[in-house]
Amino acid sequence: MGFPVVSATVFAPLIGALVIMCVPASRKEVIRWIAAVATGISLALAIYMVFGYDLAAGGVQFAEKINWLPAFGIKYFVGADGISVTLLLLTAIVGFTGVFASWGIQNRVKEYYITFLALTFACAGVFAAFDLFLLFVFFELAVLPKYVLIAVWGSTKKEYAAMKLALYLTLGGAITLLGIFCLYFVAGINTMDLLELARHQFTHNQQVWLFALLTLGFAVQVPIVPLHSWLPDAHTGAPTAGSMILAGVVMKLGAYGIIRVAIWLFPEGAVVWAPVVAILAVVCVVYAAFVAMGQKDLKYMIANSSISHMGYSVLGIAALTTAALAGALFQFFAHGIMAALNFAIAGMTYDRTHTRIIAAMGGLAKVMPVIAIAFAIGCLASVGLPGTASFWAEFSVFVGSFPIFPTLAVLAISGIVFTAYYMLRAIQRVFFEPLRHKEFANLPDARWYDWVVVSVIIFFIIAMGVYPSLLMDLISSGLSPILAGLPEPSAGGWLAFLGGVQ
Amino acid sequence: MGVGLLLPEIIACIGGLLILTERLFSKGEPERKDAAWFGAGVLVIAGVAALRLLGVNETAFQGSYRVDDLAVFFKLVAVVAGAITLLFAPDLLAQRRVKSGDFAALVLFAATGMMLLPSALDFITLFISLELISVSFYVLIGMQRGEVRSAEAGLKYLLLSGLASAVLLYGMSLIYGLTGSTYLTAIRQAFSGGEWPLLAGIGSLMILAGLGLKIYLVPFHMWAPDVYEGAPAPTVAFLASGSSAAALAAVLRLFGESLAGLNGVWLPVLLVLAVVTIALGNIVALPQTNMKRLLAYSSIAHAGYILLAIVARSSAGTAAVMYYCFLYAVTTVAAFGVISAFAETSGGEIRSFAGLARRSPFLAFVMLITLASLAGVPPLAGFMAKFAVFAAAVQSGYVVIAGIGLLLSVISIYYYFMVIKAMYVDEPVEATPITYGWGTQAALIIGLGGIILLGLIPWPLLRLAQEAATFARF
Amino acid sequence: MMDISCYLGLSTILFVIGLFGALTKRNAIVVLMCIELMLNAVNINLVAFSRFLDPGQLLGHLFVIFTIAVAAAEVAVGIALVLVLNRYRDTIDLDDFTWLKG
Amino acid sequence: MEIAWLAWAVLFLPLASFLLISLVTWPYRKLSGLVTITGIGISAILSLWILARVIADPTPVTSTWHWLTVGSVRIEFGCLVDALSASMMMAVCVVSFLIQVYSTAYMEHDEGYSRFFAFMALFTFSMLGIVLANNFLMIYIFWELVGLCSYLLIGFWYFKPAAAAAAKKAFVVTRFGDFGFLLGILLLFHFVGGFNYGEIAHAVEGGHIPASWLTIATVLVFCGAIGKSAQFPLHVWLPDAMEGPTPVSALIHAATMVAAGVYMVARTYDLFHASADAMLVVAYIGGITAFLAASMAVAQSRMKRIIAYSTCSHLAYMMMALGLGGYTAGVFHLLTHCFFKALLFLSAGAVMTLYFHEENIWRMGGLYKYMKVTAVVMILGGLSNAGLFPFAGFFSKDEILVTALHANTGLYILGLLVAFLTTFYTFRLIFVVFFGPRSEWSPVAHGHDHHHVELPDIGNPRPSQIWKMQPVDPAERAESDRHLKKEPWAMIIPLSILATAAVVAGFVGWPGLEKGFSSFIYYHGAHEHHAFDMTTAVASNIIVIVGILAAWAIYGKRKTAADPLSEMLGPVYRLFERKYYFDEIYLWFIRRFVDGGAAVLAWFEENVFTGVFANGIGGLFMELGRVLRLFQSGWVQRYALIFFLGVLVLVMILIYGVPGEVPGAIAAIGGVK
Amino acid sequence: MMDPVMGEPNNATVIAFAVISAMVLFGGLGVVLLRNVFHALVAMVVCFLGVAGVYFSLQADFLAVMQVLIYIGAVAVVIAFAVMLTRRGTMSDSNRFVDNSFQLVIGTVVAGGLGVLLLGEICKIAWRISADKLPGDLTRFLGEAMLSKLAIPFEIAAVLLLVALVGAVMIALEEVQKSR
Repeated sequence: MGFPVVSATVFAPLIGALVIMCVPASRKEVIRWIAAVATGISLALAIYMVFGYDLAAGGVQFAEKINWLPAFGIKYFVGADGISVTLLLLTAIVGFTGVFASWGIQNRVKEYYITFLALTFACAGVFAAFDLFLLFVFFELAVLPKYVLIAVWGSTKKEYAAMKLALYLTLGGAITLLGIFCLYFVAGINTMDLLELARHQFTHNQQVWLFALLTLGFAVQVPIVPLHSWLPDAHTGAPTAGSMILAGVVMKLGAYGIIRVAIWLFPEGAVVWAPVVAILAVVCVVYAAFVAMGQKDLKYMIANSSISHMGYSVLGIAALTTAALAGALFQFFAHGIMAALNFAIAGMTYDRTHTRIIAAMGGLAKVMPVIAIAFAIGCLASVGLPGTASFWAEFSVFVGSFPIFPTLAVLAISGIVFTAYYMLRAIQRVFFEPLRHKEFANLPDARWYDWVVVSVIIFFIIAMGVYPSLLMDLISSGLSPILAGLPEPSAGGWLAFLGGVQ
Repeated sequence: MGVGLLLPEIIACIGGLLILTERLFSKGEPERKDAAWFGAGVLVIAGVAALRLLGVNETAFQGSYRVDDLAVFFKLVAVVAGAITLLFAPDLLAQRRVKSGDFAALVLFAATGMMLLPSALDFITLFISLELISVSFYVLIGMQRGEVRSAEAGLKYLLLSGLASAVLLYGMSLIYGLTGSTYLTAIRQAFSGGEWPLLAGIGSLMILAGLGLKIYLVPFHMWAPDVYEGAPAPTVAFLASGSSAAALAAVLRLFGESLAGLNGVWLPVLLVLAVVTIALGNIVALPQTNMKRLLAYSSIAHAGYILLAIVARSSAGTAAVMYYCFLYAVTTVAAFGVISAFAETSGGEIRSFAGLARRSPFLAFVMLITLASLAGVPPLAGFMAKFAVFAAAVQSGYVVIAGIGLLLSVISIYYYFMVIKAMYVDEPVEATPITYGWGTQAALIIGLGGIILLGLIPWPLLRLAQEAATFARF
Repeated sequence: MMDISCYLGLSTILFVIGLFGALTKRNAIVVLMCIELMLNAVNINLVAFSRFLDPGQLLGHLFVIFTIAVAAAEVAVGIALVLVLNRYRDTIDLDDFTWLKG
Repeated sequence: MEIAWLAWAVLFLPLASFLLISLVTWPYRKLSGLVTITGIGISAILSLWILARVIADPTPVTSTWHWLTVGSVRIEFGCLVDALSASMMMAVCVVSFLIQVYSTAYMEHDEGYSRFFAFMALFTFSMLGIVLANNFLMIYIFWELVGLCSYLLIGFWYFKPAAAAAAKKAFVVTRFGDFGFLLGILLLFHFVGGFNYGEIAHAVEGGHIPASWLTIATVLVFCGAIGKSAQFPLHVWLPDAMEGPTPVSALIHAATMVAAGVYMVARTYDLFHASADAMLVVAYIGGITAFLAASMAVAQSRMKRIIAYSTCSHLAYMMMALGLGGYTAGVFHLLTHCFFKALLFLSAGAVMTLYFHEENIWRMGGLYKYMKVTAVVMILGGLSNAGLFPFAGFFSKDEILVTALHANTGLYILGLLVAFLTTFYTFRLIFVVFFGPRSEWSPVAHGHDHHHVELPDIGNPRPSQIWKMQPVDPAERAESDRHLKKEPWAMIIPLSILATAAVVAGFVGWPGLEKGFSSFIYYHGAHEHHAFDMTTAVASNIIVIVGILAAWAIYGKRKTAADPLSEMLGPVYRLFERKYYFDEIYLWFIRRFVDGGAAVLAWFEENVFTGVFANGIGGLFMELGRVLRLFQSGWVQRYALIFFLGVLVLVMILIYGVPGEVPGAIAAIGGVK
Repeated sequence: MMDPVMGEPNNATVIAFAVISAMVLFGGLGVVLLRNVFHALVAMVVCFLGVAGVYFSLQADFLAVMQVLIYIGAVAVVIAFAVMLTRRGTMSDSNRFVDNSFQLVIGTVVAGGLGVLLLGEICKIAWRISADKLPGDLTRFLGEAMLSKLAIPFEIAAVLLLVALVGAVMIALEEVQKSR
């Protein structure tokens, strides 16, 4: 085994955190640079994996296996297939830019970066894990740093928001854990290795119930609508980088779990439940879009729009076709960086104006043009404009899910209009129009670290918008084993009456 | 082997006697901490002796005493819990005008009881070991001079424990009357036919109630919050970790082994009570404002989790119980170590944890990890333990019960994280940095290391537990 | 020699009396006394069983010796605690000892 | 393949300009302008050359690159160069180039000079993308990008509330159409399995798409055109879009982008042609819009809005032509309209630049003597717009009318009516602006630097109202008039080139021409009536002349700056003036249902999901904890009581059993395995 | 009922049992019902004596002696000391029931209910009476058992008593010194 690339990618932030622990808290600049270097290494390695992954060979590459808890067949098994590579890249981008987005934090810098790096580490771990137990460990490991990040460095209702997040996510985790137990004992082959479990044939009944259990657990993390109440508060309450990673990466953990675990292991269950998931997805898209429209607080609006956008992913997941699933995964990436950008901008404006109420800002484009342009790009990406990564994501989802759930797909697509409506309204009210308050006239524009955040993310948004096949091929390669287990896609299921195209 | 089988207990007991003797001949200033550390050393030696008994598997004293890996494992729990407690205890006791020698001697005697109990194979040994633990704890709880809460807690524990002993004895007497023996193996045979009178069921329930007090089984748990609050933190540390572990060992022996034939009676009861225990512990912990009370309810909830593994009635379940006991002991002791280091002066109010991260980052970090472990954040020890327990329950088919348990455990996040919030978010009520002795520091480092390492490298201990669990019969 | 049931009945009634007292008497010392009554009741049980059912091994007899010792120990510590409480609180009524609650 | 490479070059040069400006030259104003002009200029030259090549050899040329494969979906980036796209490319490039040149003067003092040219370059790139696209997905992509540019350019003066609102409105309203467009594309993809025009045409021919679904898909695709070409009922954004700088209005909202809808219908004519119902929809939407827009133009007070409605009406004309089977007619009008409408806008822009940025025609009057060049080109443009022989507009409009005559008498009559209205409003504009007396409310330059002061909007003053307004002091006005400048060369040159085109471009469609326009661009599957119809030609010319006379009668001799028509038409005038209250109705709908729905759901979110679900359940547990806590009374005997109550209950359950199915239930829970 | 071992109970045994039972029960009731705690203490001693009688009647002489020695000689004396040390107010009302009538009622029900259920079940059992003989020298037998098979409990009991003694001193020494 050569250099453990995946482990290094995952653990670089953690090692950074450990190094920071040894630095005196007063050396703030040193701490920040350590964090930047740690996440930078992670990013570099992730990019290396994107190009180093052998598409022709496919499968899990860069794998590392060490026995961990043989009694349960638990291994430390990390590796990367196309999906993992993509999402590790996402995590690395958000982690790296998150460090710079937090550069301005002055309060308890040392603890802040330790927490942030720990969170990045946990998120990356989820995407790299190919052992179910390990995956769950990383999954749950992320909760505590999230809590601390929000509760200590957050704003508005931070303690409430942090607690709500912790409770909801733990609830999801508990359900997932139960599902993992059941699947482990039902399989009865004494392994948590996803590759081996995927080879095991579960009976139809088992698949149906285990899929339901696991997906329910993961659905809290996504979140899918009736279980989403934690998200707007958490995303709003979190500090800038916290919101970035929450919206950019954490939201993907649950949906990733659905694909990686629930669908891969229980394809028949997925088929049975697909209509339900699809309906919920569309509810997510439309409902959250309307709720976002009704928000007065910029971050609440972005948070709700995230739910709406993840609805597209979930719809793609429900459709279970190649294009739809690939679109869903591409949406992870696209929405991840785009939401990170939007939250970064919301944070930058908040840092300057000390308000997040949309109506209280206005005309800021004159004062901070760079931030305005970045926000515009973020919003337009969110609207799914071609040329941004989001377009390909949404388009693939639509193409893939339209034949399966025509009616639902139409409803979901209507979301692009609503999104445009509230996103552009936000730009208009925050950045356009005459400067509303005189005291905002002398606010500074983007500082150098803001430039880093904005330019790195925008680079990826546009690059993946123009050259999507770089990631799309990786995703497709990663999806092929998962799709192999799925039956031929067909319209309808038991909700065929909603369809009717064929 | 003969007396060699009793070596750990003898070492602990003699250590206690030595300390008492020394107390008699010295003026014994309260500041002296050497007695406690001597006690810790004695326990370490006892632990080594116990380790040497691994794999021995011998029955002695005409079938009333057995040393097998199961027993040794619980002996180790007692030793670890006692030793760590004795490391940090004197720092607090010195402030409280309690001679650390007195404390150490009693801890050693209690530890003796805890080491004997898992080996006890007849009612008499079992009962007397249990009472040794109880009586030691009456004193340990109530010995804090000038602190009326301590005495109140002691009296409450004594009265309830006494009543529980009476019920336990009554139940034992009924079983004895019905089987004609106090030996667990003989009782097992007597009930192996499957036919038994209702009175036997009543007897087993009374035994369950009597032992239920020690293992925080609802509704026999009522003493716990008051005692936790009133007793000195080191006492509670040892009580929460060692006493319940030993009692659980007794439960495993009694119900798993001798009353196995009566499982039609006690199994459903335990099943329901386990869920009730988890629910009540977690729910009542929510409105608590005192850290020690909160941990009491948390102990109750955790007892519920462990019971799930007991009702699993499998080798994996037994292993999970043992594993849980060990990890829970380490975690709890660390938690009370932190409380003992500074919060005891305020009676352990959560308020006093405000801003701890600024007053003492180390203490706050230990508490953070401890609480996270209790809350089941992977990959800390608490998570691994919970994982083993619920896995055992599911493996035995209790999917719904395990699911309810897991969902109820979500509630616990709230109160654990509230404390974390207090430590890391709230402004400190007083800004003075906290000082503590190196004993405390050592204890906390050991606890912290245990929580993290046993979580990251769970395999050796779990394997030990699994191998030991093969000695339990069902 | 009486029937064993008589002894068991006697013991049960004594147990119940003790339990009733423990639950309803105010005075801490009396409650301790009631617990002693309960332990005595158990002892009667044990001795009766031992005599009637197990005269060969007499495990019940042996058991009783230990319970008596335990009872004495408990009383000793209990009285000590009551005395301390009485000193601080000037009362030995159990319903006054409710500092610790919730 | 050479042509294909040239086409790619035409496409990417503007993009390169955009990137160059936005990444490098944005701090240097002049340089940025130069970059765009150079880039588009080269594109224009290349496009002319390509057109020449295509005229010589009209075989369609395609070139494709593989872009992306998702599952079974293969997405290509390809261009299709044939007569249609080559002509359109030429029009776009040339008009765009001229407008860039014009803009150097128009935007001279604007602080967003670099930004303007960057956006314009990006827009040209996007528009060319639509023109060159060889598949539906690509056209959709550029369609959206064009929408983006439109948004950016309408909102160019983002600090003006009206501009910011208009930009958003334009984007959202067109997005509404795009929603349908996307659905249509998806539907087609579902049946065809590809996005290429060729594949789709093939599938349509082969009858692989059920007829009803074909109609639905086609109408959905047409939705996109409705949005982008500002057709009824999504026409509401176009007049507001005039908040952008005038070159933008000229390029995007007159000459090119709004034409994209028409172009798209023409490009995918295979699809439309296969569905008679869809064609009918197109025709009627066109007819209705043509009339609505023309009638609204009659009663507008702002110069650019009048022209905007005119645009709307003309686009509708083209739609009607396409819907009635007049492929060549529609496309021909598209191209000629391109020139004369750009001309009209640019002249209007010139008037505004010179006239203190004033836009309301009732603040003007008699401007002919101050800006003769502008007036002349505008009149030429107006005549072309009205469709007087021999101006460009005449030829194309005539073809449309001929098509209508043969296809649908009702629409033919409507077409004639619209022709009248067109002439009327065009000359209303010209007479009010350039002739007659100066308005009492004309603006004056203020202060030393003659800066412009925002004047209140007076709308269309009613004759009865005029005394209520405060006229400007004539002396002050005279003083200020002395500062009126002349048109700069950067304006005159493009204007004259466009004027020339507006005058002569129609002759390529001269009916007698051997190899005229109709032999160059035509739809292979349709039989079109290209025969020249003398009656129609004469009738339309008479209508134009009548229209001019009517306008002269009403406005040419006016004494005051008030609209006499408002008294003649009464409430109808008001209906026109208020645009049939479309905005009000839509706004009411949005406020009521969209914003209202959002408010309701936000409330629901806060009170039900957060209030009841999250906090409620959490609070429930907390309260339960508080209640259960009461049992922990601190009284040890109560504890003992609970202890023994527990024992008693357990013993009783053991002896008497439990009611109902509890043991079974417990057993069941235990027995899931 | 015939007792296979000990033969028919005669009048003397019945009367003796009745007396013993009366001592036990009235003693017990006295502890609970008497209003003066000293009287209660005396009642307890009576009860303990009765229990000793029970042991005696069951031929457990050694236990009977131990009962008297430990319970009456030690426990009762310690309690008497405690009563004296804590005396205050009127002695005649020193042994009251709790005020809380809920506790009283439910306590009664619980205790009574448990007793009734236990009695009912005990009566249902046909106890298998062993025919074995008692060991000849009971005390010796017990002593030997203590030192062989029950050596561990025996040792533990010693430690336990030590703990209790030392513990009581630890807890109360100061108090005793102060009150002296």
